[in-house]
Amino acid sequence: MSLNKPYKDIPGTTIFDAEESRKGYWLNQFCSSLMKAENRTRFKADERAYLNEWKMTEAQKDAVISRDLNECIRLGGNIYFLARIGATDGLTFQQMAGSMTGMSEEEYRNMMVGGGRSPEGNRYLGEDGDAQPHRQPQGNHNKEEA
Amino acid sequence: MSLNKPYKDIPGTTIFDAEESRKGYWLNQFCSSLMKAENRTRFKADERAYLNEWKMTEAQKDAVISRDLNECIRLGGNIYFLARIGATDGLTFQQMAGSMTGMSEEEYRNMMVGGGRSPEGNRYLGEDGDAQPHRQPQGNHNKEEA
Amino acid sequence: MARITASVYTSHIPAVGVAMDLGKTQEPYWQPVFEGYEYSKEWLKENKPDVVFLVYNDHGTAFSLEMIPTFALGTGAEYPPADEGWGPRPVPMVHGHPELSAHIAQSVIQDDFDLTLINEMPVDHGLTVPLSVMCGQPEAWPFKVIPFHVNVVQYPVPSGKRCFELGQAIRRAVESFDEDLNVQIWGTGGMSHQLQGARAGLINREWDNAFLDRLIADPADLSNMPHIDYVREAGSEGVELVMWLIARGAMADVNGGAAPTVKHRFYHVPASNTAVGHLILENNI
Amino acid sequence: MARITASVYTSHIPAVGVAMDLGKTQEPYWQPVFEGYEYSKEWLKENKPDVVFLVYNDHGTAFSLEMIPTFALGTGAEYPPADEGWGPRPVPMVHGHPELSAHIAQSVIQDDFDLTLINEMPVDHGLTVPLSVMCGQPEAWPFKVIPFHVNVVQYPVPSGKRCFELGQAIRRAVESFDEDLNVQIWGTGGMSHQLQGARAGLINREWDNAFLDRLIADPADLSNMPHIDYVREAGSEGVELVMWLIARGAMADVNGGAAPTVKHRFYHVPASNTAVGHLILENNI
Ligand SMILES: [Fe+3]
Ligand SMILES: [Fe+3]
Repeated sequence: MSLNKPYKDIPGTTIFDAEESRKGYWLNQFCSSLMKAENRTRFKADERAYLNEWKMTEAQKDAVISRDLNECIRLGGNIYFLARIGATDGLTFQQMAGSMTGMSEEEYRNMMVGGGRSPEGNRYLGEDGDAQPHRQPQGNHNKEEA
Repeated sequence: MSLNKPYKDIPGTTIFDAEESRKGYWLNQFCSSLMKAENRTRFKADERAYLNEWKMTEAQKDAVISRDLNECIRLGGNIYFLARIGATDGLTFQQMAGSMTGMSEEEYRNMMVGGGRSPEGNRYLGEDGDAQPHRQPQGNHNKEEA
Repeated sequence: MARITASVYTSHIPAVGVAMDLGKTQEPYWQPVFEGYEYSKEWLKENKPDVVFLVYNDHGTAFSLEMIPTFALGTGAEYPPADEGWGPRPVPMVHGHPELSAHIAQSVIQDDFDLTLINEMPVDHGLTVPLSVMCGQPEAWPFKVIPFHVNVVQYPVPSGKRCFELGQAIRRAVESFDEDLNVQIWGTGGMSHQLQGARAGLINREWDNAFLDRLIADPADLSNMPHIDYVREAGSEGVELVMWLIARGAMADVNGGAAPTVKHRFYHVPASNTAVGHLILENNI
Repeated sequence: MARITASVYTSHIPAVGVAMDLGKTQEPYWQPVFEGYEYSKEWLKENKPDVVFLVYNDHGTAFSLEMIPTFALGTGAEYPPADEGWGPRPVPMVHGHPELSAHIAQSVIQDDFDLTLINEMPVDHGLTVPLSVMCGQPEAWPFKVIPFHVNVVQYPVPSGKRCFELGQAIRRAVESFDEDLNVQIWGTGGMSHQLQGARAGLINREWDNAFLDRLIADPADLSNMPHIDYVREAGSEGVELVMWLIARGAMADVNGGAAPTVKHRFYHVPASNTAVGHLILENNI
């Protein structure tokens, strides 16, 4: 395809376009099914069995089970659909978003209270902001563990 | 509403616009349900009972039961949806269309084989073509019965 | 690079599909209808496309009144034949071209057409009858199909001009797709017919033929015709003909290229309630 | 004659709805957020509309990937609050205005916007949170609501310019409706936020405030900003702000009338992941 995709040069950001959508179709459709209470119950009772009802790749199923939202996005997931998994787990949007940054819940919350992540250095890949690949994973939380 | 509706002056013709669509919403939704074989079976088993499951007016239900497609259209039905009733009865589109003209099946078929209904006199209300209100019902079939 | 090589125009009368499905094509009533497509079937074999962009209208089948899209582009991998009330037609599964669809969506939406994208839907006679008359009864359709639905059921329907401009945007989209693909665009529906009320059965042979003349020679002018003229002259369901303007808008001459060659032209009355019209235009590159 | 008397702009952050539903509005974290809407609630009581045309985006709730409309106009009589995975919000049923909706559909489609019409759908936080922050917690919403959904989930999303022109078409449509109605148009979503990936939590206070300045003073110029600028500067979900241009395009000054009065302006960081922005503009007739 020769159409312009000017959005590939932003760090830590995936634009959900038709290509991603094709890749993630069944992953996102599975997520949508969790808007029904009875499906949430069935999913929680046996995650793997419920996932096997969907035409998802094994990698997508594994990413869901390990709640690795970054990996889910790499595999075509869109955050609005993926949020249904978090909702099923009783998480807030802030907890979900934070989980993708490597920060602890408290670190992320404090960053937001402090005015949020700065755009400085985070506009283009190759700058030196805190969302750039060479500065991942973020957070003391992770560093302590590592 | 002050929007232009230039299509009110054509004889024997109802344009299915948003106003008609609102009026006929549940009638047409009922018709759509007949695209499922199990619903066709249930409808045929007890028409009135099946119709009572829908938020239709009594006049709409009566028009369906008497297979009066002109009346169905007056009550907001659209021919593409209404065709599901004919399909359920095993009728062709030609039989359904013919049933709205007052002609017998054979009369209507012969008219089509002869080149169809002429537009002459049938473009504007008030002309003298065969589709004008003062020439209804059409067909010897009906005249004999009358 | 993908190229639009030709456009095909044809009525999509359900009874024509039924006649094929029931093996009635040689009956005296039907024989003259199918004779009109003999050339077309040969032509299509010799000019086999990789993909057909098939413009049609769903007849309240995939789309009920719950949700009425003006323009809907199929972006899915496959589309099953619909059960329109008589059971599904015995025709093959329709296979899409998701990559080209996604590319067209990207391009056409950025050109300010407010498409609805559809990943899953059944396809009704509006799409399958054109395939049948052009391909006969193969085990599998010999090319990929991108379904493109236009609302002509609930008014207001898109104007002829909007359709013609959309065709131009589709051409730009197809021709910016990297892969080498032979793409045809088909416009379906029409010609004159009315399925409702006391005026049912209306046929306007003269108007239909003038429409074909103008579609060939001056589609830009034709695209200015208001809906009310279609309805008054060609019957309430004759308005389906606006869809032919989408296919015509995608031809090279509209964008400054050479005029297309008329490979085939056919007109017959009646098939069931309807006048059958059919045209094949080839781009000259 | 119906008139658009004012436009309201506000973020539609789900956590704000949750804070109200759980009675947490006086907690230190939330108090400054809700303080910003105190004036607005009073203003709305004194300037009660008959109908709010509410521009928002569904977040994969009513519309899954099966079918993705670019612009979808609610033409139904009522819309229940959606279950987004936590159970439905405890807020009243939303009642529509089918007659005005049908009129707007007729007019706007004839103006070449390719709407999808929706008769039945649940409405998610994108629509209900703005109602909550502006109306509090009434037994029933004090006016009719026409939901208007814009696709900002799957790219390509409609351009700022397309949105701005759509607002102008909506204004023409509303003002040609015979009944005497006080109509407000609300644009929702934004301001800067990113919910995904390593860049989650991005906030751009300077850019947001420049956006508010330009939206007030020169929306035509603002409407030329490409999506990539929204994403780069205001986060991947900041692109929701294109919806504010629809509301702004419907104001009188865009069509040669007097400039609106800024009745209220509010900005606060953070609410959950997001910068809260809010504006009330009143038409001067
Ligand atoms: Fe048709
Ligand atoms: Fe949102």
